[in-house]
Amino acid sequence: MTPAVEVQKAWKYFGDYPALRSISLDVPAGTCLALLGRNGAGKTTLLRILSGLSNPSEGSVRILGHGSRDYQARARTGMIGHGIGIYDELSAAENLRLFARLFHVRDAEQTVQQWLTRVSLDRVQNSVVREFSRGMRQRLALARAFLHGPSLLLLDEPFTSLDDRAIALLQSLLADALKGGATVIMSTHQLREAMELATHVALLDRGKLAHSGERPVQMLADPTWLYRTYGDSQ
Amino acid sequence: MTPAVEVQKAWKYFGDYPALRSISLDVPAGTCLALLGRNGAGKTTLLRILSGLSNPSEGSVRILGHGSRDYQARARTGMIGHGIGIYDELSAAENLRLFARLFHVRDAEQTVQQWLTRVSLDRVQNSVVREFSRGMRQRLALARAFLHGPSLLLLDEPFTSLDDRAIALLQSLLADALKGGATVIMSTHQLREAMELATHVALLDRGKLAHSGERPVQMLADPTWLYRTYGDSQ
Amino acid sequence: MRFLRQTASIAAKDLRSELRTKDSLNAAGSFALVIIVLFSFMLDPTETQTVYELSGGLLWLVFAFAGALILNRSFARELPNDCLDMLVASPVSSSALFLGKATANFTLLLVVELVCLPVFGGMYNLSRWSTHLGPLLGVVVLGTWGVTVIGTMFSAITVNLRLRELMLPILVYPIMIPCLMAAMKLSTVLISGEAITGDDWIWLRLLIGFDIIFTSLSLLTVDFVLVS
Amino acid sequence: MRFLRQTASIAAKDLRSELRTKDSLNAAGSFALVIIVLFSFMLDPTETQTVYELSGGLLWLVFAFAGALILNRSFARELPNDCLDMLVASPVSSSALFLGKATANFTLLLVVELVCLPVFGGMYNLSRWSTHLGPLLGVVVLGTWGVTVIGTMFSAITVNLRLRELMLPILVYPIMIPCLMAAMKLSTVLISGEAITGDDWIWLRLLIGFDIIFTSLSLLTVDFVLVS
Amino acid sequence: MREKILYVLGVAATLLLVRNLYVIFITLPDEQDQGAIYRIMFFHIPAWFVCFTAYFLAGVTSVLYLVKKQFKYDVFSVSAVEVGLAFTLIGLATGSIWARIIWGIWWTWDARLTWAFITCLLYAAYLMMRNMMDDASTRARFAAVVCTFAFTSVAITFKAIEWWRTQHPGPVLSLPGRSAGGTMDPEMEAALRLNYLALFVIAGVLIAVRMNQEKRLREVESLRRQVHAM
Ligand code: HEM
Ligand SMILES: Nc1ncnc2c1ncn2[C@@H]1O[C@H](COP(=O)(O)OP(=O)(O)OP(=O)(O)O)[C@@H](O)[C@H]1O
Ligand SMILES: Nc1ncnc2c1ncn2[C@@H]1O[C@H](COP(=O)(O)OP(=O)(O)OP(=O)(O)O)[C@@H](O)[C@H]1O
Ligand SMILES: [Mg+2]
Ligand SMILES: [Mg+2]
Repeated sequence: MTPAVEVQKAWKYFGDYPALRSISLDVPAGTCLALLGRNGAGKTTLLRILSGLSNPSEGSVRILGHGSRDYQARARTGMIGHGIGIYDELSAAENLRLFARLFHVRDAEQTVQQWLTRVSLDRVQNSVVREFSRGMRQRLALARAFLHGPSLLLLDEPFTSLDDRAIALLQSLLADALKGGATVIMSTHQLREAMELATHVALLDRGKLAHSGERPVQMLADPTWLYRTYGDSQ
Repeated sequence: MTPAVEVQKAWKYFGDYPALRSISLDVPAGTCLALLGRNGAGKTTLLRILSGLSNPSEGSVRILGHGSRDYQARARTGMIGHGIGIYDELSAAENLRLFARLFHVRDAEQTVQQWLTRVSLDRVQNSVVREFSRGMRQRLALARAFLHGPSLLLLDEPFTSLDDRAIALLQSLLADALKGGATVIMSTHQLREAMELATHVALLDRGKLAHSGERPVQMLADPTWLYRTYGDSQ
Repeated sequence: MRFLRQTASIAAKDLRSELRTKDSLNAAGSFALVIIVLFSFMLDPTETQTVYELSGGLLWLVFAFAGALILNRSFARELPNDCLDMLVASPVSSSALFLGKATANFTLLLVVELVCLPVFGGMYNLSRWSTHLGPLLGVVVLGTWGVTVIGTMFSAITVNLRLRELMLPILVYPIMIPCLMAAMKLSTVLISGEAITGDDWIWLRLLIGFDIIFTSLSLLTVDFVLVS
Repeated sequence: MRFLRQTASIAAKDLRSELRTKDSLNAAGSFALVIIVLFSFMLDPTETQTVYELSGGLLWLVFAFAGALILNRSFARELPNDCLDMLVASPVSSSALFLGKATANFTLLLVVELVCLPVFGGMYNLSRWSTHLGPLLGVVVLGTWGVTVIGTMFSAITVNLRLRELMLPILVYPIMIPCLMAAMKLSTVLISGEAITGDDWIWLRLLIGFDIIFTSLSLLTVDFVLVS
Repeated sequence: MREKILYVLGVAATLLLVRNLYVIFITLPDEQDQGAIYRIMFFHIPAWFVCFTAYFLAGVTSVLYLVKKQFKYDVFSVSAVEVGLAFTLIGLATGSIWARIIWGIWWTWDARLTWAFITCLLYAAYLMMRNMMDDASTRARFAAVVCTFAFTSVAITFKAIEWWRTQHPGPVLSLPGRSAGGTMDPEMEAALRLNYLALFVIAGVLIAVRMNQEKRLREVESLRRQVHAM
C-alpha cells in the first residue's frame, strides 16, 4: 500500500533561511501523526507544503499517490489552518455549500445539513458568521474541513481556543475519520489532547526532522518526554 | 486596600441582547483570577470592558481605583487579546518601541532590548513580524503586554498556540508579576495551565456570573470540576 | 466543465457576499451620483460642447476610480480568516480561482457603470448619449474587462508579500493606460452621437487586443502568484 | 506635551509601516498620474483657456480620488491583528490617536500631491502654474487637511462595513465638497497666474472655517467611534 | 392610547390637507408672472421646511444619543431621517417640475439645487450605512456621529441662496434669523402656513409610526440572538 504522504528530502527556503531542511517522512495510510516541535520549528511550513499551498524549494512530495497540487490529491484532502477559513459575510450554510461545491461533494445540500447538525449549528445556519462567537466559528471550520469526507486531514493546531465540549467534538470527529480509514496529520502544542489519538509522532527541531515513528508509550504518561529525549537541549 | 478591579452590576447589551447580565465582581490586588466559561459565555466581552475598549451599558467598573478609561488605569494595565495586537509590517523592535513610547516607559530603548532578550527574540529583532511563526508572534505579544510593568494584566486566552517553553515563559512572567504585586485576570480554556497560577476562579455562564471565589482545591486534580458543579448541565 | 462550475462557484460567492442585501446596488448608485456632483464643480456644465468632448474621459475616470476601489479589495477580502488558503488548497485550479474572482469583479463594476451611464447622460443634458447604445455598451464591456483583469491580478499580487517587490505594483495602473485610453476615445465618439469610423477602428482593435493579451498573461502567471 | 508625543508616535508608526510596503502610496500615486496623463490626451492642449479653467477642478478631483485610496487603508491597516484594540486600550486618548492617524494620512497625501503638481503643470503646458507657488501650496495644505480630517474620521466609521470601499467616498465626498470646492476655485485662480482678490477671499475663509469646524467636530466625536 | 392619538392626529392632518388642496386649487387666483404653476410652491416650500426640521431634530437626538446612550434617541434619529428623506424627494421632484415649467430644464447645477441634492445623497448614505451594520449598539453610535456631521450640509443648503448668486429664487418668507423675505401676498401666505401645518403634522405622525416599527425590529433581532446563544 502506498503511504498517504511521502515526503522526500524536502527543503523549504524563505529567502536564504531554510525553514525545512531535508525532511523525509512517510505517513502510512490510516494513521494519526502528531507533528510536534517548538515555535518556529517548521510545522506550519511543512503542513502548507502538504496541503499544496506552497511548493518545496527542493525535494518531492506525494499526497495519496499524486502530486501535491493535483486535483486528485486536493479533492481528497481536508485542512484546518491557523485562520478558520470561513467567510464572515456569508451564513453558516452558505459557507458549507460553497466548499461542498468546490470539492464536488455529491448530495451537497444533504451533506451540508448533516454537518450543520453534527456541529450543532443547524439552528443558526442562516445567520451570518460574523455574529458567531469564536467557538461557533471553530465548529463551523471543523464542519468545513470534514465535509467532503477527506482521506487525508491536515490540521494546524486544531485544539486552539476550543472549549472542553468542542475539543470532545473534534476528537470524536477525528476518531470517526480514522476509523473510516483516513489519515490525520496534526501539529499541536496541546500534547495531552493530541496523545489521545496519535498513533505516530514526528518531532521537528529547527527545520530538521529530529524523530519520527510510532508514538512511544512513555508519552501517554508524560507528554513532554519526546522533547526531552530527542529535542535539542538548549 | 481597594480591590484592583471592582465591577458592580455591570450589564452589556449588544442591541437588546445582554451579553453580560449584572456581573458584580471584586478582584483583590495581587491575585490571579481565571475567568472560565464555555464559548460565547461573555469572557471576552468582560475583559474588553475591563480593558476600556468598551463601556458597560449599565453598572460601574473601577480599575485600580480609577475609571476604566482614565489615563492612570490605562497606563497601568497590560492586555493580550484575541488578536496579537502587533503590526506585521514593523519589526519586532519597532513594535515594542512604539508601545514603550505610548505607555511612557522610562529608558524605553533599554527596556525594549531587555524584553526582546527575555522572550528570546533579540536575534530577530529587526525582522519584519510578518515573517515570524505564530509562536514567535505570541512571544512578542507577551513582551508588548509586560513591557511597561503593568499592575493589572488582562489576558484573553493567553496560552493559545504556545509551545511548552513559551507556556513556561508566560507562567514565569505571570508568576514574577504576581510576586511584584500585580493582579492578573485571564480567560482560558486550557484549565490545566491556568490552574498552576490561579488563586481565584470565576465562572461565566451565558452572561451570568455562575460562581466566583478562591480556587477550589478539587480543581487542581480535576480542572473540569467547576464546570460540572456550577455550570449549566445542558 | 468542472473548471466552469468552480469558476461560477467562486464568482457566486464573491457576488453573494457583496450583494448580501441590496447594499451594493444602492451604494453603486449613490457613488455614481456623488462623483457626478463632484464633476459639476469642475466643469461649467452649461458649455455643452466641452462636456461632450470630455464625456468619455469623465465616464472612464469614474469607472477607473470605482474599479480601483472594488478591485483593491478583491483578494484582500480573503485575508482576515485565511480564506484564500482554503481556496488554494481546495481542488480549484488557480486559473479558475482567478477567473471566478475576475468575473465577480467584472459584474460588480458593470453594475456600477450601467447605473452611472444614464445618470451621467441625464444630469449633464447629453441628449445624444444613447443614440449608439449598442456599440457603447460593447465598448464598456471590453474596457471593463481589461480594467478588471489587470486590477484582479494586482489585487492578488498585493496580498503576496514576496511578489510585491518583484512585480512593482506601481506599474499596475499605468499598464491600464492603453485600455482606458481606447475606451475613452471610443466612448467620446459614441456619446457625441457619432458612429465609429475610419480612424477610430484602431482604438477598437487596441482594446480587443489588450483584453486578449492580458487575460492570457494573467491566466498563465496567476499560479505563481497564488502558490508560494 | 504627552498628547503631542503620543500623536507623533502614532503618526510615525503609520508612516513607517506604509513606507515599508508602500501599498497605498503606490496605488494612489500611480492612479493619480494615470488620470493626469489620460486627461492630457483628452483635452485639446491648444485651448489654453479651457485648460486653465479646468485646472483647479481636475487637480482636486485627482487629489480626492487618490486620497480615498490612502484613507481607505488608514484604519483597515489596524484590523488584521486587532491592533486598534491595543491602541485604544493603551493610555492614548482617542483624540491623540485620531490626530496621529490624520497626520500620517496628511503626509502621505501631501507627498502624492507634491508629485502630481509639477507633473500636472508640465503635461498640460500650464506655464503659469508656479508663479504663485507659495499661496498655491498654502491652498493645497489647507484643502488636504480638510480632506484628511473628514477622511480619517470616516475611515474609522466605515472600516468594518462590508462595502467600505464604496461607502467611504459616498459618505465623505458630500461632506467635504465645501472644502474641495473652495480649494478648486482658489487653485484655478492661482494656477492661472492670478492673485487671490476680492471675491475669492470668501473661498479662503470658507476653507479655513471648514478645516477648523471639522477638526473640532472630529476631535469631539472620535471617542464615541473608537470606544464601543 | 398613544396609538389612538396618532390616528386622530393623522386623520385631522389629512383632512386639513384636503381642505388646503381645495383652497389652493379652487379659491386662490393664478399668480401674475407664473400663471397656474406657482401653486406647486405650496408643497415645494413646506416640503423643504419639514425635511430641514426633521434633519435638525435628528441631529439633536444624535448628539443626545452620544451623550446619554439611550436607544430612544437613536430610534428617533432614524425615523426622522427616513421621513425627512421622503420629504426631500418631494422637494426635489416638485422643484424639478417647477424648473421644467419656469426655466425649461429639469435640472441645473445651481448652488441651491446642487446642495439640496448633496444633502439628499448624504442622508441616503446615512441610511445605507445603517443597513450595513449588524450590531445595534455600534450602528447607533456610528450613525449618530454621521448624522451630526451631515447636518452641516443642511445648513449650507439653507444658506446657499445667501452665499452664492443662484438662479433659484431668494427668500420670500419672513423667518426668524433672516433679513430678507416677507414679500408675499397675505392670502397666499396664509394658505402656505396652513399647508405647513398639515405637512408638519403628517410628518410627525409618520415619524411616530416609524419609531414603533424600529423598536419592534430591534426586539425581534435580540430575540433571534438569544436563540443563537443557546
Ligand atoms: C430641483 C429644483 C429645486 C430644488 C432642489 C429646490 C430646492 C429648494 C430648497 C432646498 C428650498 C428650501 C427653502 C428654505 O427653507 O430656505 C427651496 C425653497 C424655495 N424654492 Fe426651490 N428648489 C428647486 C426649484 C425651484 C424652482 C424652479 C422655483 C421657482 C422658480 C423654486 C422656488 C422656491 C421658493 C420660492 C422657495 C422658498 C424660498 C424661501 O422663502 O426660503 N424652487 N427650494
Ligand atoms: N460586537 C458584538 N456584537 C454583537 N454580539 C457580540 C459582539 N461581541 C460578542 N457578542 C456576543 O456576545 C456573546 C459573548 O461573546 P464573547 O466573545 O464574550 O464570548 P467568549 O466567552 O469570549 O467566548 P469564546 O470562548 O468563544 O471566546 C456571544 O453570544 C457573542 O455572540
Ligand atoms: N512567509 C515566510 N517568510 C519568511 N519566513 C517564514 C515565513 N513563514 C515562516 N517563516 C519562518 O520559517 C520558520 C518556521 O515557521 P513555521 O510557521 O513553520 O513554524 P511553526 O513550527 O509552525 O511554529 P509555531 O508553533 O509557532 O506555529 C520560522 O522561523 C519562520 O520565521
Ligand atoms: Mg505554526
Ligand atoms: Mg473569547
